[in-house]
Amino acid sequence: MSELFEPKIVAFVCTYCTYAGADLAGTSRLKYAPNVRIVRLPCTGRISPMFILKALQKGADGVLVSGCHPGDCHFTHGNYHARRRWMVFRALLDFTGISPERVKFSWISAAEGSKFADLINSVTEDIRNLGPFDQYQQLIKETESPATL
Amino acid sequence: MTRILFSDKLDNCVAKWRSAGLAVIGPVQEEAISRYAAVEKGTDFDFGTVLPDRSLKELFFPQTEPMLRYTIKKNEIDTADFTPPQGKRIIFGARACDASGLEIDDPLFGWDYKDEFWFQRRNESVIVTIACTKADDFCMCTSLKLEPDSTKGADVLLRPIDKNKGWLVEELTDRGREAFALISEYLQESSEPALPTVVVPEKFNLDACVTWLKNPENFESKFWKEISMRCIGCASCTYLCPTCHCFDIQDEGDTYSGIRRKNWDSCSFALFTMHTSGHNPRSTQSARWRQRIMHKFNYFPGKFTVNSCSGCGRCSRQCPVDMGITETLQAISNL
Amino acid sequence: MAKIGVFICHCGENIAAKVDCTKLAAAMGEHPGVAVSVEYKYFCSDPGQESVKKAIREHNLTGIVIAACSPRMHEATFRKACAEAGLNPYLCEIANIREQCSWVHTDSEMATEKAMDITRSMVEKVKRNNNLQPIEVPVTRRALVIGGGIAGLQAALDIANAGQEVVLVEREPSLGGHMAQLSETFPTLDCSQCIMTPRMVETAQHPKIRLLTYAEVESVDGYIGNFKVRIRMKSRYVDMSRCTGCGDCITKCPAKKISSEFDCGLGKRTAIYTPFAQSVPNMPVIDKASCIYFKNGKCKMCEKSCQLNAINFEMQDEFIDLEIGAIVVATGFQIQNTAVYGEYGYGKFPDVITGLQFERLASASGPTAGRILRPSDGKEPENVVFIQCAGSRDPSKGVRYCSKICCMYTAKHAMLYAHKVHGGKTHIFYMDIRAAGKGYDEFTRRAIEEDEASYVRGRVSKVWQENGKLMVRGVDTLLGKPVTVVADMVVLATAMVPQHNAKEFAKTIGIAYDEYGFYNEAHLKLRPVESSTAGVFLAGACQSPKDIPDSVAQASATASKVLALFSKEKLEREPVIAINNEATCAGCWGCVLACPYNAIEKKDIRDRSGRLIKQVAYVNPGLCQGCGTCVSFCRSNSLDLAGFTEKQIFAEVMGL
Amino acid sequence: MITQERYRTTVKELLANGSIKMAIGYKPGSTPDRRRPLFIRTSEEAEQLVLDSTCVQNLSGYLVSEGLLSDEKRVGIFLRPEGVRSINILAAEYQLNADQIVIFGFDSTGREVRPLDGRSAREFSGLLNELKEKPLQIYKEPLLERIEKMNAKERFDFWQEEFSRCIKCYACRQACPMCYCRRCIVDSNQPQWVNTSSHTLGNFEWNIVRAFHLSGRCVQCGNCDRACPVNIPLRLINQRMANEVLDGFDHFAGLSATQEPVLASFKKDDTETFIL
Repeated sequence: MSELFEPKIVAFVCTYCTYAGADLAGTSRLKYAPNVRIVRLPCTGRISPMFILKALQKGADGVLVSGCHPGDCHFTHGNYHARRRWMVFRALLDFTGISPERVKFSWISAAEGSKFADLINSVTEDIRNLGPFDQYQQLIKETESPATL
Repeated sequence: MTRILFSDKLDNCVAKWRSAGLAVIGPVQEEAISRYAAVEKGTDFDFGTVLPDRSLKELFFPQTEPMLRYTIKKNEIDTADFTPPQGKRIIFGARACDASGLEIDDPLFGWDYKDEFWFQRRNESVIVTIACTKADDFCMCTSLKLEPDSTKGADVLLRPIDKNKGWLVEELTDRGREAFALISEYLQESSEPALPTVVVPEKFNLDACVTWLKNPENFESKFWKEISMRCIGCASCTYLCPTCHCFDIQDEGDTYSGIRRKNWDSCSFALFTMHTSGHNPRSTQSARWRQRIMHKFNYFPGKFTVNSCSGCGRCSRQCPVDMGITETLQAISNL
Repeated sequence: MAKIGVFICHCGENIAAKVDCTKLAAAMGEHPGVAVSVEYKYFCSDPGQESVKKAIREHNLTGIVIAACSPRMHEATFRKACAEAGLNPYLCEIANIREQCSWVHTDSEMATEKAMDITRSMVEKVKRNNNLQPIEVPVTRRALVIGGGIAGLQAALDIANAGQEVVLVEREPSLGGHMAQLSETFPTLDCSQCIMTPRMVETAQHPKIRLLTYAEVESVDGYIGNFKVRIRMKSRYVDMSRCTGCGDCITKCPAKKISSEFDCGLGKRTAIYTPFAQSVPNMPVIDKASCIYFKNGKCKMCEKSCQLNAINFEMQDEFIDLEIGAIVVATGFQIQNTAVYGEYGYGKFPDVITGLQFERLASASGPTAGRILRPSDGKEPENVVFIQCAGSRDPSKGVRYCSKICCMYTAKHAMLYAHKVHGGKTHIFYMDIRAAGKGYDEFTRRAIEEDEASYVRGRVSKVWQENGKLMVRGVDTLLGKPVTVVADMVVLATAMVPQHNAKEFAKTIGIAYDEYGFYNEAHLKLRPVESSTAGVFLAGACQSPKDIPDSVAQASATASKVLALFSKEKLEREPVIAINNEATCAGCWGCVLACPYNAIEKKDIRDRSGRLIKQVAYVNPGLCQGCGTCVSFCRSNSLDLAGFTEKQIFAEVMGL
Repeated sequence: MITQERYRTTVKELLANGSIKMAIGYKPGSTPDRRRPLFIRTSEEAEQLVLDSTCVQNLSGYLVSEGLLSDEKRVGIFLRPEGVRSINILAAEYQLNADQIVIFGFDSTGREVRPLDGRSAREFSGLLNELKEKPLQIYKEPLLERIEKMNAKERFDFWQEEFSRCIKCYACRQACPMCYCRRCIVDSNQPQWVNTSSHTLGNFEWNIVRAFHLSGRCVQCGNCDRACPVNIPLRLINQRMANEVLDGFDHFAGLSATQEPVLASFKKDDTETFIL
């Protein structure tokens, strides 16, 4: 029997909504999968596409990006800007073969502790089903091998 | 009487070399570009192109090469060297300009610090060149005092015979003889004549150019600005050049472990000479283009007594704005 | 060379029970750049903090990571400890291994592994932290109070009485809010208007208060201490500088049959009107939708009757721009739409009314001059049934929460009715009687014992009409059987809900709200009157259902917060702001567009002779709020965000 | 030929009367099928001007080379419609003042070259609006359709193969009129967001970042694609992103000099079906 694949997932979240939602999940003692590592940022507007690429380079099998619901941004419209960027970046990743299934976006408010827990579980499960991001990890491995020929 | 290698025997030769432990490399036409790449059988070769798009240099000096792996530990830094790939190989069907390029760069890679990555590969490679029977508008080896059948940098020179039937074999070095001894059973004595090598017209007067370049007065000539006005500052000329050899050393990885790499770099880039202070001694594209020409035809020969150009013409052939060494040296010749 | 201290907190058993802290401390101790890595039961305790400070001094630490609870809990605590130990407070990072690790995972091994990643990543980040200094911003000492109900009035008066300027904005033509509609108030049964109207007048006459009625907040920009607020002055069609409030126009207005909002539809008003007799300011407005002139182009009776030429049909909405330092939101509530309870027959049977309508009936200034009369026939009802929780605590149809005030006002209604209609009978259907509050339980006991209110514990399933009577079918759960009560009038204790536009308004001001639209406090227990946005405070029922004493108390609390803010000339702010690398900036101004705060300006770069070389972006540190939207826009990577720099985040990701 | 001659005369006139200090056009290249950029400052230089269907390079990038426009004198330039769009973007991003640019517009169908009406970018707005409505030719490219039909793995394999050839010569960047940054993000090494090494991973990162930075800004002039010495079909990525912003935000890059950059602006009702 093969061992259950434990995907590595990196989440970039804003501190005002999703990070607070994650805290709420904690204070509510909800249980969820331990596969996600959170990077806290002031706002989704701060989340640059470069972060996602670097998470992949660090071997992530999936990436989650999350912030305040539209209209709820602490900085009034950081999340609106983020939303556009994500849409474009997501299409770009899709076009270059990085499946949108691996890079997920969500809105989670400070009040949605249970949504956070559920989302982490479902994202973990989804990425687990997709399996390791072998194609990308192969590229990473190549950088460590000497030049051929 | 010379010996001939018939094309229909090429497959056997490749098999023979491979079974003797030699990797076989040759000009290959891929979907998008032509280049020197590994071949497994005779039909993998493509001898039809004037010159592969990418030069032979990259087989000795790849665009990126890991040198050492480092891990920063609590109290020390662990390092592990990468060794250059071991294993003999035969490069079959190189062009004379590409082979010359290797020999031009040998002194550079060995004059103070011996670049083991370069020389390991050099020592393990047998270079078999094929004399050119055709050329295009960009070929200019003759202007560099080389010929389409130059033997510089080659271990064996092949001269094509008619109707792509095969090649006359001229073994030039022991290394070449050794490699061809392996396939001697496939060589035939023959008196068939070689096809004439292509006549590549001389495009500029190299000596006149060098004289002009060596004149310090011309360093600040407004010629440089005029000739390079349309240069966009990319590195396609330098990266495709069989002799350009500049590299940068980069540490790449996460914050406490990674790999130190040797990467191609180019004097065309503004950042090439940018100081930390923000000052750039070569602040304009014309200064950078001048550097490239000066380096190839003034500074490099000043140190190594050979021009850093073998006349392949790739710089002009691939330039997005139709510049190149030819145009510049022609213009200097006409000054 | 970095010398990082890693302090791993057990949080009693909260962390240590799941995360192997010893293993974590040992692993971090081996990490490059870590000078000291220790564990302790409670680092937030005094001895815990002391040990951190001692370690900072002894090891000459260049940064610390506290692996403990969420930074939202104790970041400030440990930053302070750093400062006390002589380390810049911004060289402290928190690794959240409690809320986001030990509390949420079951597998100890995986939790420990995750805690290691989290902590290591923070170590890598903190190595790249910079010394930061708090930013000082000036404070405009002028408060904006939004809402002229009791909460808004209290806040405005408290602030003004302390000598600070206040702008009070009320969207209705008069101050007063819901409290002005009430008859008597529990638990003292003193007349609502008797205590309310003097406050209204005091507010209007206060030299420090600028009163803007019939006005709405159009937009709010800026940030704590420096808000820029635009107010829309809705056109009254009455020139307030001329009007004396004589009321001639009201008398002459031929459109007299308009349902009065103030009287909850039980009374009528004219098209030019003041909401009620004691309105402040006592100046009418023209209700454009009902005005005959506006509808037909003919009439102008009011204009003709006005001897002061105060009527102006050409009047347009005007805008006032204000500079404001702090905002008190006191926008109140509304009652739930009773249509959701079709089975209670509200709207179908005229004698089924809401509690607020009952208030108007009971009010001496109301449409019946204080007599309890049935809307249908004007007769005194002999039997009145009160239905509590008509909407509240009802997840299926109404709202899940308790509206808090209904138990008390229903008891009050029963008492008022008993006092006004001798021999009248009252039945009150209830789920629980919630009477926590000073004098509250005594009050309900009085209703039961002295005024013979008959409490029936159970819910009402249906109200119907039979022979001119209202039949109320419910269940008496204490007896365990259904009951039917014959009534002349039914009063619904409808739920208190947020104003219909509460959510949109929250977006206008930039504050957070809950699923219903009540405004979120920054911390339910510790910061109950602050909104999630610095400088915006919450008073009254806009935050959650409240009675008058609570609203007033909260309003005074907001006043003290505002006054504390105004006690300083300058405000210290987190130095999390964007900075631009002028050498690499390409001047594309995408950041200028992306910035939500207009904090990015164009700056000329000139050479020594004064010749303009280029223009680059300049981030105004006073305006920048540190969201970082510009940073991730910047293609040339010229902009960066202090506290969350590109280097820090890169290291953080690479440390994972 | 007629177009070429007419423009030659116009350029000479404008140079002579001082309306422009320079015109950027084309002249014969090193082989008969090649054209190279020409900088016309004198009547003699104008004689070298060639205008035919092989004049394909978008020359607008030269306008932002350091110092050219700083004296506020006007410069003429030969542009196809895509080139006019790049002028608009450069103006919208404050890299140049559109009023300083005198446009010699042209377009070609087959071997025929025809002039376009208008001298300033503003005057081309009708034409550009028409272009927005017309389905883009390049969209019909079979390769793009093929890629769109692939699954994620196949697409990754496809691009991995393409990007593995990249040598990081940055010809794509240097050839692009939109890549005017003084320091490109790849050249920023604190931190090094993009691996500068030209292993496939680094190449992947570079090409993704490049395409992202051009999203909503690329006018499909094809400069990058033609410049690439290893023939990576860069146009396809840019085209895909152009379609994305057109479909998603009704944004057609370079429609006017006052157009807001698509990624520095937003609408509250932007689609978000992909957000969980």
